[in-house]
Amino acid sequence: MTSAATLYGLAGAALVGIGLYGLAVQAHVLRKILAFNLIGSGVFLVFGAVAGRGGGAGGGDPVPQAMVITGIVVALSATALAVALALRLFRETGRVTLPPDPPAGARDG
Amino acid sequence: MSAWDLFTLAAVAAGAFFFLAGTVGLLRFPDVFTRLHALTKADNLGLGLIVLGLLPRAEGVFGALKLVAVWLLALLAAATVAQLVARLARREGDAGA
Amino acid sequence: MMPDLLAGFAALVLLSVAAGLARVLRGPTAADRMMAAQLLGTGGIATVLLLAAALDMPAAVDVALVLALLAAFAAVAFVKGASPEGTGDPEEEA
Amino acid sequence: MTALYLLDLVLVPAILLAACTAVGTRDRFAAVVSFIVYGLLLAIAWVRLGAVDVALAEAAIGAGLTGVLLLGALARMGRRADEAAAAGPPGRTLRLGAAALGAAVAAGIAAAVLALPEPAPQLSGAVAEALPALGLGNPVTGVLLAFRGYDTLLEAVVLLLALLGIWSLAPDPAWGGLPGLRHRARPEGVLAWLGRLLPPVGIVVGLYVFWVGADRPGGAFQAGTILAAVWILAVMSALVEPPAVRSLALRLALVAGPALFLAVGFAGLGLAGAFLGYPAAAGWAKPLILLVEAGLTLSIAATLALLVAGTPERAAG
Repeated sequence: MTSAATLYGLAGAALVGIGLYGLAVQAHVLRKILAFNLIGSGVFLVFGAVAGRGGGAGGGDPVPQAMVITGIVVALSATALAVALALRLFRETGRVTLPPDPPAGARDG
Repeated sequence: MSAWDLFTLAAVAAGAFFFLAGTVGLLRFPDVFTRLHALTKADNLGLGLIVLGLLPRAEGVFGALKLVAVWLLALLAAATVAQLVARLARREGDAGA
Repeated sequence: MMPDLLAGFAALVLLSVAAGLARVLRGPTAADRMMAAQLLGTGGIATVLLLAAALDMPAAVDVALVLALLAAFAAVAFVKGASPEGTGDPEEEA
Repeated sequence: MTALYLLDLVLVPAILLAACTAVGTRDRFAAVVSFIVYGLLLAIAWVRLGAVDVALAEAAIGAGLTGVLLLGALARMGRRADEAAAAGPPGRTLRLGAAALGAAVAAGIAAAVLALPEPAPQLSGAVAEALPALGLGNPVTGVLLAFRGYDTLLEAVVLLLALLGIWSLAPDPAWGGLPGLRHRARPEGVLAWLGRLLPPVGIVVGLYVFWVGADRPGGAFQAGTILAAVWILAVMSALVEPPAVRSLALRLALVAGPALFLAVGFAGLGLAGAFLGYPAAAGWAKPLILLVEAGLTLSIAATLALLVAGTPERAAG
C-alpha cells in the first residue's frame, strides 16, 4: 500500500501544478473555478498519500481521511459561492472574465 | 478455483467485452444516434453481466440485493439519459440542418 | 488468484471506458461529449464493483450505489442547459 | 496484489489526462464534462486507496452536485463567443510563466511526498484505542464527531457562511425570495418521471448511508449530500419549488445541526469536563453522536441543496 499511496500523492502534486497553470492562463471565470478545484483535489490526494502510508485498516490513518471529507464539502461550498459571484458578474456587466485590474471602475469610468 | 469462480470470471469477462464494444462504437460510429445505440448496449449489458458475475461473491442476501439495485439504478439512468439526449440531438439536428 | 483477476478486469473495464475521453474532447456535438461521460460513469460503477470484490471491501459497493443513483444527474443538467436560461425540458417543444 | 498496479497504470494517467483536458481544451463545455469525469475517476482512486468514506463523499459531490452546479452556470453564462474568446489565446510569455510556476510547485510538493518520514507517523493507533469508548465501529466517524469535533462544527458553520454569501448577492426585489429560476418540465414526460421515481430511492439510500456511518463507511456528510442531490433533481423536474430563503422552517433546518452540536458540546462542559467532550459513562457517547449526526445530516442536506440552488432571483409570492 505504501508505494501505491506515494504514486497517488505524486499524482496529487501534478494536479496542483496543472491547476495552477489553468488558474493563471484561462480567462473565463468558470475555467478558473475548475482550475481552482483541481488544485484543491490535488491537495486532497496528497493527504490521501499521507493517510495511506499510515497503514491500519481501511485506507490507513483516519485523521487525514476525516479532514479530506470536510475539505471536499467545503470545496463544494466555495465553488458554489464562486459560481454565484460569477453569475452576478455576468448579470451586472455581461462579462465572463475578471476585469484586468482591481480598480476597474476607475479605469472604465 | 471453484465452479462459482469460473462462473464469475466468465460473466465478468463477457461484461468487460461489452464495455469494450461500447467504447469502440462510441468512437467509431458515424453519428449521435448510432453512438447512443452503442452506449446503451454497453451500459445495460456490460454492467448487468458484471453484476451477475459478482453475485456469488456478495456478502449475504442484502449484499446481493444491493448489487442488483446498483444495476437497476444504472438501467434507469441509462434509459432516461438515452431518451433525453436523443430528443435534444434530434431537435438540434433539425435546427442545424 | 481471484482477487488478481478481478483487479485485472477492473483495469480492463476502466481502460476501455477511459478511451471515451477522446470523444469528450472531439465531440463534435455537446450530446456526444455527454454520452462519453455517461459511458465513463457506467464503466466507473463497474470498476468500483470489481475493485470492491478484488480488495474484499464490501463497503465499497455503497460507492457504486451512490454513483448509480446519481448517474443521470449530469445528463439531466445538460439537457436542461440546452434550453434558454437552463430551465426547460427537451420534451416540451416536441 | 500485482494486478492492482495494472489498475494504477490506467487510473493515474486517466486522472491526469482528464485534469489536463479540463484546463486546456478550447471548448468550455468539454472542459466542464472533463471535470465531471475527473470527479468520477477520483472517487475510484479513493476506493483504490481503501478510503471508502472519502470515496462516498467524492462520488456524491462529484457525480451529483458539482456537475449540476457547473452545467447550470455554463448554460446561463452562454456558450456563445464572448470576450474570453475574442481576447484570443493567452500570450506565450504568460503560458510559459504559468507552466514554469505550476511545474515548480508540483515538483516541490512531489519532493515533499517522497521525503515523507519512514515509518509514517500516524494516529490510527490512538484512534483505534479510543474508539471503543465511543461505541462506534467507523474510525473516520469517530474522528469527525468526537476526536476532532471542533473541526466538524466549524465546517458546518463555514457552509452556512458560504450560503449567506450567496444569498447576499440577491438583487433588492428578490431579497429573501426564491433561489434560482423556475424550472419547467412536461408533466408526463421522461424528466418528470425520473424526478418522481428517483427521490424516494435516494432518500432510502441517504438514510442508509447515514445509519451505517457509525460502524462502516458513511455518515452525515455523505448522507446529506445524497439527500441534497435528489432534492435538486426534484427541483429540476419542476416537481417542487425551492422555499423562499426567508422561510423560518428553512432557517431552522439550516441551523438545527450546528445548534445541536453546540448544545451537546456545552453539555460536555458539565458532563465530561470539556467543551465537545462526551460523558465517559458507557453507552452515553454513541446515542449523543447519533443525535448530532442526525441533526447534521438534515442541516448539511438543506445547506448543500440551497448552495446549488443559488442566489434568490424571484420575490417570494
